[in-house]
Amino acid sequence: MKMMTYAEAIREGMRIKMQKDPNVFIFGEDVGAFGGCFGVTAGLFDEFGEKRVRDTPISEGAIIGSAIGSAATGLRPIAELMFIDFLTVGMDQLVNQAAKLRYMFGGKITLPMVVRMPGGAGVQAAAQHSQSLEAWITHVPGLKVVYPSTPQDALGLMLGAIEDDNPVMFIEHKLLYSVKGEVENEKPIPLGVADIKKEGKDVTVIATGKMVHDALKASELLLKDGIDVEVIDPRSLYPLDKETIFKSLQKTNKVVVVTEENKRGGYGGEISAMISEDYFDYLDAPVVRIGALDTPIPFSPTLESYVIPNETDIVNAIKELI
Amino acid sequence: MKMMTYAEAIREGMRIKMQKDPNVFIFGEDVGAFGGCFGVTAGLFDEFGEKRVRDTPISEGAIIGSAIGSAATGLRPIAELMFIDFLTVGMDQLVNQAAKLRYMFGGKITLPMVVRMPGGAGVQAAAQHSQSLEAWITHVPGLKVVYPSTPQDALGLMLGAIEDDNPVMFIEHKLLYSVKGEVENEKPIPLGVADIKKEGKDVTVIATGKMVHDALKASELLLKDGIDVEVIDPRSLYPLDKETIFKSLQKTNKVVVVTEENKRGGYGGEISAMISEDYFDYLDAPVVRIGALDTPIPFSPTLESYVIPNETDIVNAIKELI
Amino acid sequence: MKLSNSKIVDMYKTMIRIRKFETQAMNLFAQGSIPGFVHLYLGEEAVATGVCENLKDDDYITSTHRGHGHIVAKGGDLKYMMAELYGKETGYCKGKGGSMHIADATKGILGANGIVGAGHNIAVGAGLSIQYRETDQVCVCFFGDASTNQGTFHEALNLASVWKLPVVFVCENNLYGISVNQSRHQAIKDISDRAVAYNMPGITVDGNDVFAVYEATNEAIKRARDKKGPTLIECKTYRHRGHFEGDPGAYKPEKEQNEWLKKDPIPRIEKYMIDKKIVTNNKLEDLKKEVDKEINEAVEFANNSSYPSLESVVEDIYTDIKEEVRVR
Amino acid sequence: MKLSNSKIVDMYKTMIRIRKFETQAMNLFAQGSIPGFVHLYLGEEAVATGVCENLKDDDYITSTHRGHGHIVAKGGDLKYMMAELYGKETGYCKGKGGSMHIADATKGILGANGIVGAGHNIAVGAGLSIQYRETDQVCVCFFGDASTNQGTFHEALNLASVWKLPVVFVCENNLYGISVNQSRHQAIKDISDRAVAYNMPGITVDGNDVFAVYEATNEAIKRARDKKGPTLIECKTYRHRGHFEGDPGAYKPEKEQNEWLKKDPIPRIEKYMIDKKIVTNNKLEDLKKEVDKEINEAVEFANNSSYPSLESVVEDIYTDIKEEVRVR
Ligand SMILES: Cc1ncc(C[n+]2csc(CCOP(=O)(O)OP(=O)(O)O)c2C)c(N)n1
Ligand SMILES: Cc1ncc(C[n+]2csc(CCOP(=O)(O)OP(=O)(O)O)c2C)c(N)n1
Ligand SMILES: [Mg+2]
Ligand SMILES: [Mg+2]
Repeated sequence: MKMMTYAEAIREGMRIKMQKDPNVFIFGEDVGAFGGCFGVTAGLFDEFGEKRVRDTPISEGAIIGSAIGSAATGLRPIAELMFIDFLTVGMDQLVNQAAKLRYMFGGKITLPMVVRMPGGAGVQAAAQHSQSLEAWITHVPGLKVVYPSTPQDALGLMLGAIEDDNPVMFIEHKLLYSVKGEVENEKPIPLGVADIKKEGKDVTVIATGKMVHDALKASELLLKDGIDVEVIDPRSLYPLDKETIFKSLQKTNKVVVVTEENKRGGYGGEISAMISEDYFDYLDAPVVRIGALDTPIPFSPTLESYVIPNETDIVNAIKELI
Repeated sequence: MKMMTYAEAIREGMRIKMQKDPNVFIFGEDVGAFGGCFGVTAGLFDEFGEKRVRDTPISEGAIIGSAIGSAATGLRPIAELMFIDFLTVGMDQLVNQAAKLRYMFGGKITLPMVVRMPGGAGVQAAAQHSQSLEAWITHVPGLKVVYPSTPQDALGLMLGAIEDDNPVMFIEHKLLYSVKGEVENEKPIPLGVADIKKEGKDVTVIATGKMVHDALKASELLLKDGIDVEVIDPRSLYPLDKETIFKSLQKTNKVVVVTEENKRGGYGGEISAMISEDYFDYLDAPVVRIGALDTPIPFSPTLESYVIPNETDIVNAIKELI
Repeated sequence: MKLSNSKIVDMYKTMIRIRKFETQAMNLFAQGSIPGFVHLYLGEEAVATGVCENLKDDDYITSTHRGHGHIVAKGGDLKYMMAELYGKETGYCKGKGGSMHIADATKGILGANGIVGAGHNIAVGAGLSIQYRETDQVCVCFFGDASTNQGTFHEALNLASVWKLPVVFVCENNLYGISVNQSRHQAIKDISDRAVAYNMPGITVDGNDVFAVYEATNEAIKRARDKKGPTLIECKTYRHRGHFEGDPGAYKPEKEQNEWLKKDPIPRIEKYMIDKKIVTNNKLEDLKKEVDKEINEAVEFANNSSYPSLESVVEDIYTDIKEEVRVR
Repeated sequence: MKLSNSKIVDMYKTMIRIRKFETQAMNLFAQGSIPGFVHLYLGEEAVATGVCENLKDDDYITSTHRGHGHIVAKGGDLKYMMAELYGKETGYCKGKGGSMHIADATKGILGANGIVGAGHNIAVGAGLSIQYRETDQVCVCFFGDASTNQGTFHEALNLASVWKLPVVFVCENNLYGISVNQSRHQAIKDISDRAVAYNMPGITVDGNDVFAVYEATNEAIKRARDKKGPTLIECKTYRHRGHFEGDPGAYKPEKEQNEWLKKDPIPRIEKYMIDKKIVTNNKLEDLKKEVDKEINEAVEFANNSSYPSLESVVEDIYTDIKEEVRVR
C-alpha cells in the first residue's frame, strides 16, 4: 500500500503498461521533457525516451488522428489533450473517425487507444480551459468514457483503459491532480464497474470526478442531521454500471446526481432520465440533478466558485429531498 | 396562403430578410450557383449575386470563423454546413468562440449569426452523414438552437433566427426538405415558443424534427384505439418553452419524448430529466424516451430504418404506458 | 524508368477493372440497386493505378469518399466491394459502411472516408506506427484538390515532415470540389507548391499518364522507405462524371470536358501498348472480356447475397460490448 | 522609410507601457493578486508596437493568449486591463474573461483568445466584413509560431488569399510553443515560407527592431487597403519569461537566452533615440516616470474595484436571455 497523488497514479498506470508492452506509447503537446502542462507525464521521457514519450506540434486533430492510425496498425497509443476543452479542435477525428471506423468497416479494424484529457474548473482558467464535456462523448456510440476520482481508481482505470481494445476517453480533473490517496493494488479496474465510495441508506448520490469528493463532504455534514447518504462513483460513464445504481436505489428510493457540467444537457440528465425510465417505481421523489449553472465558466474567482456546485449545494438538495 | 416545401420555406425566409437587410448574406460550400447540396439556396445566387451568396473552400472552421468575425463587425451572416456531421470540424469555432465570446468579453460584442445544418438519417448516407447532434449544441451556454418540422415553422423560425442577436443553430432534417405544407403567414416565430401540433388529452408526446411527423402518424393510429395524443413540437430546443409542456402535462400526466438522436445522452434525456425534476408530482408514469438505437447510423437500408425510431415505436411505447 | 511489358499490362488491367467497375456502379445506381451517395472515379484511373502498382500488400493507404479506384488498385476484391455498395451482409463492411466506407485491413486499406480531409491524419498515424515498429512499410494518403484547404491537410503534412514519417501524400487534382473550381477555392495553381510550407519535395505530374504517376510515386516511396520523409505528389486529372451520381455537373464547361475527354487515360495507355506492340488488339479484347466477367460475377454475388440480419446492427461498435436492442 | 521623431517617441512609449505593464503583472501574479494563467509579452514589445502604430482606431486586431501587448498597442486602457487581470467588475470583461480574453470593441480589439489558432478565422471574418461593407479598414491577426501548425492557420490564410481579404497575418516567432522549440514543431525555419502555399507575399523581419516591423506592416497594410489581399509577416523575436508565469523555462538554453537578451528591443530603441539625439536621457527618464505613474494608477484602480456581483454571473451570455440561477 502506497500513498500517491492522483497525478502520480495516472503516471504509474501508464508506466506499468509501458514497461510491459513495447507497443504502448505516449504523445501530446509538451508531454516530453517538460512533463506535461500539469506534470502528469513528468519523468516518463527520461525513463522511456523520445520515441515513446513524444512532443507533438499544436495540432489536436493530428494528435487524435495519429492515435487512430497507429492503433489501427498494431500499436496502443495514449494521446494527451492538454485540456479537455481542446476536444473541440480534434472533434472530427474523435467522433467521426475513432468512434465510428470500426462500425463502418464492419468490425474489420480495432482501435486500442486512450485519450487523456484534463477537465473541470477551479483554477481561474476561464471559459475555454475549464469545461466538463463528458456529455458530448458519452453520447457517441463507439467511445468508452472513464473518469476517476481517486488515486486508486486513476491507477486501476488507466490500466483498464490501456488494456481495452476500444477508444477510451480518460477524463481527469485538474483540481484532483495533487490529491493524495492510498493505492492498495495495481490491478486494472474493468470498465463498467462503479464503486460505492460510502455506504448509506437514506439517499443515493451519484457523483463523478471532483464532485465525488464534494458529495463525501456533504455526506459527512448530513450525518450530523442523521441523514445517511450513499455515494456512488460510476467511474466509468460508459459503459455505465446500472446494477450498482439500481441496488442502491432499492434501498434508498431517492437519488441525487451531481456532475460539474453545465446542467442543461449534461450527462447527469442521461442518468436521471435512465433512472426514471427504468426504475420509476422505486423512486419516492424526483431524481435531482446538481450541475454547474448554465453559463460559460467565468474567470473571476468569486464568480467561478459560484457557478460550480459544491458540498453546500448537495446538502441543500438532499435536505429538500428528504 | 401558399403551399411550399420545407426547403422552399427556408429559402423564402432567407430571401425575405436579404431583401430587407443588405447586411444579411449567405456563405458555405456550394451554396452559390450550385444551389447547395440539398438545393436549399437554389436561385439565391442569381437573385442576390456572388457577394451575398458565396461559395467557400472546404474549411468548416473558416466558415464558422467567418461568421463570427463578420457578425462581430456589423453583418448578419448565415453560414451553411453541408451536413450537421461537419460540426465536428468547426466545433471549436462554434463552441469555444461563437458561444463564449460575448460572455468572456463581458457582453462587449454581439454575434447575430445563423448556422444552418441539415441533420438526420434516412438517405443511406451512413454514419458520417446522418447524425442528429442537437444534444451537443443545446448543452452549450451561448447558443440558441431551433429545429423546424414544417414549412410554416421553417419560414417563421428562419425569420426569427435572422432577427435574433445571438448565434442561432438552425437544424434542418434532410428528409423533410421535399415535404409540402401550407404557409399562412410570413411572420417571424420568436425563439422559445413551442407549437401544439395536435391537441389531445391522454398522453403528451414531445417530438422534434422529422419525429413530429412520426408522432402525428402514431397519434392517428392510436385514435382508433381511443387514445387521444397531444403532440408538442418545441421547435426551439433552447430556449425551451417549458410552459407549454407543463400545461400539457397537467392534462395528460404522461409524457413520451421522441427524438432521432442516439438515445444515450440525447437531448431527449434533458427534457425527460427536466420534467421529472420540475413536475414529478404531475407524472403518473415515467417519462419515456424514444430515440435511435445506440449505434452509428448504418448504411444498409434495412439496418438504417431499423435503427431510427418510427411511428410503430411510438405507438408501442404509448400503448405500454397507458 | 523502364517498365516490363507484363507490368504495363497489369497496370492496364487495373485501370480497366476500375473503369468497368465504376461504369457498372453508375448503371446500377441509375437503376436503383445501389442506395446512398456514390462518387465515381471515372477518368482518374491512372492515379490510383500508377500509385498502387508501387505498393506491397502490407503497405497502407487511406482513401476518400471517391475511393473505389484506390481500393481496386490496392487489391480489393470486386465481389465484396460490390456487395458493400448494395448494403449486403457479404460486403466488405457487412453492409454497415457502403460506398464511402470500404476498408480491407488485410490489404492495408485503412478505409474510404466520408469526411473530407479525415484520411490525412490517419495516414500520419499509420506512418508513425511504421516508424515506431521499424518496418519498411509505407503509407499512401489519397485526397482531392479541395481537401487541401481543410486544416487536417496542413496538420498532417506538418507532422509527417517534422517527424520524417514514411507517408506519401497523393493529391488527385480533378479541378473541382463538388461545383467549386480550383481557382475559386485556392489562390494557387499547383498544389505541389504547398510542399514548401513543410520543407518536403512537391511534385506535379500528369495524372492521366499512368507511367508518370508510377514514376513519381516510385521515387517518393523509395524516399519514404529510406527514412527520408514524406513527399507531396499532385496528379492533375479530371472526373468524367458529376461529383456524385445525380449531379449533372452543369458547372463544368463543355469545352473543358471535351479537352479532358481527349486525355482519357485509358485510350491513351491502349494506344501506347498497341503502338509499342506490347499487346495486340485481340489481347486487349480478351483482357476486357476477362474483366467484364469478373464484374458480372461481382454483381451476381451482390445480387445473391442477403441483407444483414437486424441483430447485426448492434455488433461491431465495440470489440466487447453489444448494445442492447432495448425499448428505444 | 522616414519616421518623424514624435512618432518614434510614441512607439517607444508604447513599448515601455507594455514592458512596465507586464513587469507589474509579473510581480502581482507572484504575490498572488492575479489568479489564473498569465502569459507575458516581455521581450516581444517591438512587434505589437511596430504593427499597431500603423492602425487606426477602427481597424481590427485579433489576439492570442499572450495578448496584453497587442491590447496596449492598439489603445487599450491599462486601468481596465489591470482590473480584468484581477477579475474585478470594472475590468474590460467585468471579470468574466481574465488575462486570456480581453477585448475592446470600441478600439477594434476582437479579443485575446485562449484557444491557439482560434483568432485566425475570426480575423478572416472581420476581413470579409470590411470587404463586404466596402470600408478601407484592415484587420491584423496576431499569432505565435507554434500556432501555425494548427489547421485554422491554413484555412484562414487560404480563405483570405482566395477572397483577397484585407487581413495582415503577423506571426510572432518567439522560437517556442510552450517547451517545444520551433525545430521540433515544424520542418521549416522561416514561417514566411508558408505564404507560398497561398500565393501571398511572405516576409520575415527582425521582430526586435520596431522600425523593421513598422515598415513591413506599413506596406502590407497598404496592400490590404488597396484591395490587393493579405500578407504574411513573420517577426523573429523571443520571450524573456517562461511560457506562463510559473514556468521556469528550463528548456531554453542559457546561451540562447543571453543572446536574445542582448537583442532586447527596448535598450535598442533607447540607444537609437539617444544616438540620433531624438531624446535626451532626461526625457527618457520623464517618459518612464509618466508610464510608471499610469501603471500605478491602473493597479490602484484594480485594487480599489469590487469583485463582480454574483447576480452578474448569468448576464452577458445572450443579449436577451438571463439564465435562471435555479436549483442547480
Ligand atoms: C468535412 C467535410 N466537408 C464537406 C464535405 C462534403 N463534400 C464531400 S466531397 C466534397 C468535395 C471534395 O472535393 P475534393 O477534395 O477535390 O475531392 P473530389 O470529390 O474532387 O474527388 C465535399 C465538399 C464532407 N464530406 N466533409
Ligand atoms: C487548441 C489549443 N491547443 C493547445 C493549447 C495550449 N497552449 C496554450 S499557448 C500554447 C503555445 C502556443 O505557442 P505559440 O503559438 O508559439 O505562441 P507563444 O505562446 O509562443 O506566444 C499552447 C500549446 C491551447 N491553448 N489551445
Ligand atoms: Mg476535386
Ligand atoms: Mg511561440
